[in-house]
Amino acid sequence: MIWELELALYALLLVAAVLALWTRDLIAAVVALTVYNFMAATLMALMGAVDVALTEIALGAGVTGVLFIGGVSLMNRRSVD
Amino acid sequence: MEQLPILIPLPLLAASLVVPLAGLWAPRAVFPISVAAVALSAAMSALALAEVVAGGEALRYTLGGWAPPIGIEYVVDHVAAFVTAVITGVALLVVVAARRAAAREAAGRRGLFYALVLLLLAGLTGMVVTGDLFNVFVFMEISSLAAYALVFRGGRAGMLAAYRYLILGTVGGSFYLLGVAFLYFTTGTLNMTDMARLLGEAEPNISVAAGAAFIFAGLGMKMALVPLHLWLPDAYTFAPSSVNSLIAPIMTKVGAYVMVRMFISVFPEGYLADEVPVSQALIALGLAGSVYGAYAAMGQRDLRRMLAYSSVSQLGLLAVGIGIATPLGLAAALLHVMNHALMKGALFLTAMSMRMGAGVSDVRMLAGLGRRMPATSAVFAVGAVAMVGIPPTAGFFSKWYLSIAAIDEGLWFVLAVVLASSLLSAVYLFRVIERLYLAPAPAIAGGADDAPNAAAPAQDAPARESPLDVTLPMALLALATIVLGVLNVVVMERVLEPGL
Amino acid sequence: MEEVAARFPFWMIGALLGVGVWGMLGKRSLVKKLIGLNIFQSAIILFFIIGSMHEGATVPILWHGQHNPNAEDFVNPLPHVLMLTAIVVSVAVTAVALAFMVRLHREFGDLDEERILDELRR
Amino acid sequence: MTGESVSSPLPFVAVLVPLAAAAAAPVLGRWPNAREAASIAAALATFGFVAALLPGASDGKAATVSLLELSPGIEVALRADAAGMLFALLASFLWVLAAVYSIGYMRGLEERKQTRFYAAFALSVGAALGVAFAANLLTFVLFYELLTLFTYPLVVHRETPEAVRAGRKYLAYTLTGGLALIGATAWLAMLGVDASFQAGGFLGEQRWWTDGQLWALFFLLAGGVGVKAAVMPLHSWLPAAMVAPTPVSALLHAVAVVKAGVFGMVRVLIFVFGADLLRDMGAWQVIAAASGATLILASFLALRHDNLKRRLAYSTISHLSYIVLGVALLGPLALTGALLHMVGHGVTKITLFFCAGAIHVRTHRDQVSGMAGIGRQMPVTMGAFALAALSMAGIPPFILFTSKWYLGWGAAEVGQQAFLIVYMASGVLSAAYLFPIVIRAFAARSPDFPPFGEADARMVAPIAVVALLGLAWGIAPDLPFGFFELASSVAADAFPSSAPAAEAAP
Amino acid sequence: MRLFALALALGTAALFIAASVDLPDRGDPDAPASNYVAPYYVEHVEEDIGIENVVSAVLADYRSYDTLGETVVIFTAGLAALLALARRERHE
Repeated sequence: MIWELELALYALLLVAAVLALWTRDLIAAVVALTVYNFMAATLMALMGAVDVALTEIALGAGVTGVLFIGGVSLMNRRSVD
Repeated sequence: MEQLPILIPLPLLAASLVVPLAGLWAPRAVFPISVAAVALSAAMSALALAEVVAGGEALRYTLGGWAPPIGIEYVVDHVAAFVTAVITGVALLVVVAARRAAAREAAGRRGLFYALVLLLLAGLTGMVVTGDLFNVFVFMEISSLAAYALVFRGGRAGMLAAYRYLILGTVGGSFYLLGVAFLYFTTGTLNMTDMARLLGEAEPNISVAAGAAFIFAGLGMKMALVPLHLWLPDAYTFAPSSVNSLIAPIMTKVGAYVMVRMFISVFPEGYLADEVPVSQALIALGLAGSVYGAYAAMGQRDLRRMLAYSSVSQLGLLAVGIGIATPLGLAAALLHVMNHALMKGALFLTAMSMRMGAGVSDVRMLAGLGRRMPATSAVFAVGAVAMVGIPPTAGFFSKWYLSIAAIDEGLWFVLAVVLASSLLSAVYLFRVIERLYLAPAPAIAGGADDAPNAAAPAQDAPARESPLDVTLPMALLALATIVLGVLNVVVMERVLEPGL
Repeated sequence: MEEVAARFPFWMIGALLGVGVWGMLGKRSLVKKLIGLNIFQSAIILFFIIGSMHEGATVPILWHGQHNPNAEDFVNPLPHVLMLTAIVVSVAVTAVALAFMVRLHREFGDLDEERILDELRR
Repeated sequence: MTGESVSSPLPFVAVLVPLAAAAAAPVLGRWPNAREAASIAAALATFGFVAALLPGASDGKAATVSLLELSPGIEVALRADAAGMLFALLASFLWVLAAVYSIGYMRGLEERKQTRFYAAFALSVGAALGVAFAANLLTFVLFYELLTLFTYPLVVHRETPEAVRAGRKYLAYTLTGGLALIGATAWLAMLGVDASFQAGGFLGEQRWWTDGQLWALFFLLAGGVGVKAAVMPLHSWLPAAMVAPTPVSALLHAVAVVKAGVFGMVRVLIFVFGADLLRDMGAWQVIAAASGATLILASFLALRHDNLKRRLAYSTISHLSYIVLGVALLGPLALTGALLHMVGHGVTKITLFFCAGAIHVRTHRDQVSGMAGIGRQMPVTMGAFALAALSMAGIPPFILFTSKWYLGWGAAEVGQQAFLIVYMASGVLSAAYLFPIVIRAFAARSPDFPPFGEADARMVAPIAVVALLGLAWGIAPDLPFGFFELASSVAADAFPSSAPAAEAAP
Repeated sequence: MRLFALALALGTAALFIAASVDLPDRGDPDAPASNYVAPYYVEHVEEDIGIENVVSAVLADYRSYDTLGETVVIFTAGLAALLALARRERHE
């Protein structure tokens, strides 16, 4: 695999992580977190870890995202920082 | 009894499946089942200890028959058997003693509550008996998750404390995992025995050093080593009484045990002092912690918070013992694991008993309880004396061996700090004893707001001695601090020395 | 360039760990702390996976009927197994933390750590 | 130590009896008569057991019992050697009298929590006997710490704010001292030194010590026992602890606790370091200077205090330093004198405290200035006080004259005439702070006293006994227990090269 | 606090990057982890277990304790969440 592509994916990962912490809209933050986990899963798949990638998408991105959305919808959407 | 290693956590796990169901249909059965499971686990630990001491060999068991490093191995050697026996034994007494408090604090959720208690213990015993680095992580998370949830039951303040505990605890676990990753990538194995062999052969390199650093940072978080102790005071103060008398004596000790394990069966001898300054850091932070904890405890008015800071202080001493890392230093640390579990178990149970019987936990309100709650107060007095380290209580001997180990290594300042921290603990503990026995207690020179009349209210508050099922286990713990103090040579020579 | 090609994943993981720590300790919002924790854990998981791969190897699934497989053709399966467990653990922790958070919100009407502390002091 | 050992459980039994009595006190707490009878019986039994050890100790066949291994290689062992016997006999004998006296005192004042008092009292005596019989440093430290712990409830017995403050001070001083001892003991244990007490010291045998190490050990050990021996500047807990009931002050702060400190000084200086080593180091000068200064200073401070118990407390501090100085002079005569002074001061000072307690019970007066004319109403009590005061001043033929004779001679023997003068000056000061009390008690008339008469017979009888003993032992120090013989045999063991002390008999 | 957190975050990142210099390169076929235990799984899975997915085989058999632990973690988390969300008003 071309390592430059991988590097680009890592950069996206980093951007998503920073975004998730930076935005004050919690729903947006959760979306960013889901993107982050999804990117991570993609990277894992690229590195040959198919099972882990599937689990990461299902649990890390899927379940976590749903839990977060569910949780946040019960609370304030705005965050202090 | 080849399966003994797995039989220690197994009754707890099995019972934790049954208990929530029992909670739904037969709430009365919850407590007996839980106690039976803990007792069974304690019996298995005792059996394993007896077997190891008699046979002199570690018990090894591999599930599915896959020999390590392919599969996961459970190992019960002298040290592991000793630690499981201590934690299950103390847990048994505490669970029995905390029945009434738990019934109140777990109101309506008894099944869930006890299931989590059992899972907590299962996780802790699992961490002790496993011989696989990753498996330690899994069990650590089990016990931690259970602990977070139990602390969360402790009212409004307990909720935030539990949340912070969760964050910091998970960071600790993650750091541990990160450290394991480094070790795994340099050696290729996860089995402790195998790892020790490979690390011994390999050239020291930065990755292994970093692995050690991350692992010890994670474990330091779990065992509340200053400055990673921030979660502990709040968690111990606001947790339900029944819970903190369970987690305070044993939870942090297992973190300490895993550290000891790193020293004795993962890293080659001397590695953690020469290649990575882990030993030095442990000694420095432990000393800082033992003084800071004692100092902070002096300023506390809430009895449980005072005991929590006292834990920080005692854990600091434990870390010093581990950091010295000679067989004697490690033995001192392990002996302190036992002694501190007994003493803190007794002390937190008295705090629970005082809260239940007299409704107070403010040190200033305890005046005169010595007369109205004689058994509880007596246990507190014994526990406090042991904590200060007056011979022949158990607390004296861990400090004794620690001092000898420190002098042996030429660490004179360690001796000085150990002695000084005992004096500081005498200051705050005897202050409580004065309150208990010497009513009406005088105003303490602690600031202008500490007016003399603040001591008065408990006088006419109704206070009854706790029933026998609370006081008896408490008294047994107090008695054990004395008996095991006198018999410490047996523990040292039969159990700890052959194991180190 | 060689150097970059060989080492960049570690730098990135380091950066992600830093971001995670910042989220956990530098943010007042309890939700953000949890997000930071998630970032931190995922970074560790990714780190394990990076260590499992090697050049010219493929997914550790034997194609049908293959006998005497050559280990060099497959990436290391052990970290994958560990990480499956680690993912589950991290999701479990997240779930518990969210449950705590819902309860805290119900109790205090807020998820700002400072404000909860103020409320508690009162 | 010269002389062989005989294995015998007796020393352990002697320590155990008071502990058992302490356990019995709460059980019998509801029946005060039974409780107090048990206390007296235990005291008598303890004294009997201790006395039974006497023949062996004077023959040089010390009864020895080793109890259990407390730390690998270090045993808890008890050994009734001559020096230990001196202290044990004194403590157990005076316990009998104090037990009788306490009944009168505690009932006379209707004190609270008497059961706790008797239990803690018995425990303290047990610990003191343990200190006396300790065969090695670890055992010594063990009982020394227990003594601190068991006497704490007695110090704070009144539970007044003042008592609590005194208790804190007491703990702060003595626990710190104990920690210093523990530190030193741990150090020796780590080096594998067999820390069994030996006349002439065991440290001198080990050649590897550097000067710095020896001095560090010296300060830890001597400082640790110096706290209980109330050598200035470590003394201030003692006057504070006088808030305790008088029997406590009498037995514990005139006999058991402070004597444990002084006795510890004997053990440390003679049985751990040994005279030769201390002379080489020059360390004896430190102790001698500190105790010499204490001796004079405390006497002056005693003059200043109007409160009788406080005045006696400073007198105690001064006399303890007599003993410490005698030990530090490192001569056989001085050591004999010091040990005799330990016994003599115990008997004399307990007389004074008993009298102070009796006065307190009858009149509730504690100030010296309020005691004018009291001798007419309490002739036996004040008569005993007068005898004790004469003894304190070193007037022949009282026991403290004998001991001071030896101390003074001992100072001269080692060529330290300066200390001879110190001893003599302090004798004059003792007279100065005690005689006025006696004179005013008998000579002055006080119009405002209602008639009250003597105290309870259970108080007067012990007072008379101890006062007369002070006289009897002064005339014949060897009767009936052979204190003199014991003291001189300790000195002979410690300084084998010197001439036997008996030549110097007055 | 924020400065402290920032310092800690940068410290973690720096420590990690500094520490990783001795790790095998990305994709290094000679890395110890790939050559010690791992080949056994690939080479023996056929005869030992008889399924094709090595990851599943390791998960379900060689390291089944971890899987057991994993299940217990989920179970614990479930109980923990239930206990946390339980209303405390109810009494038995």
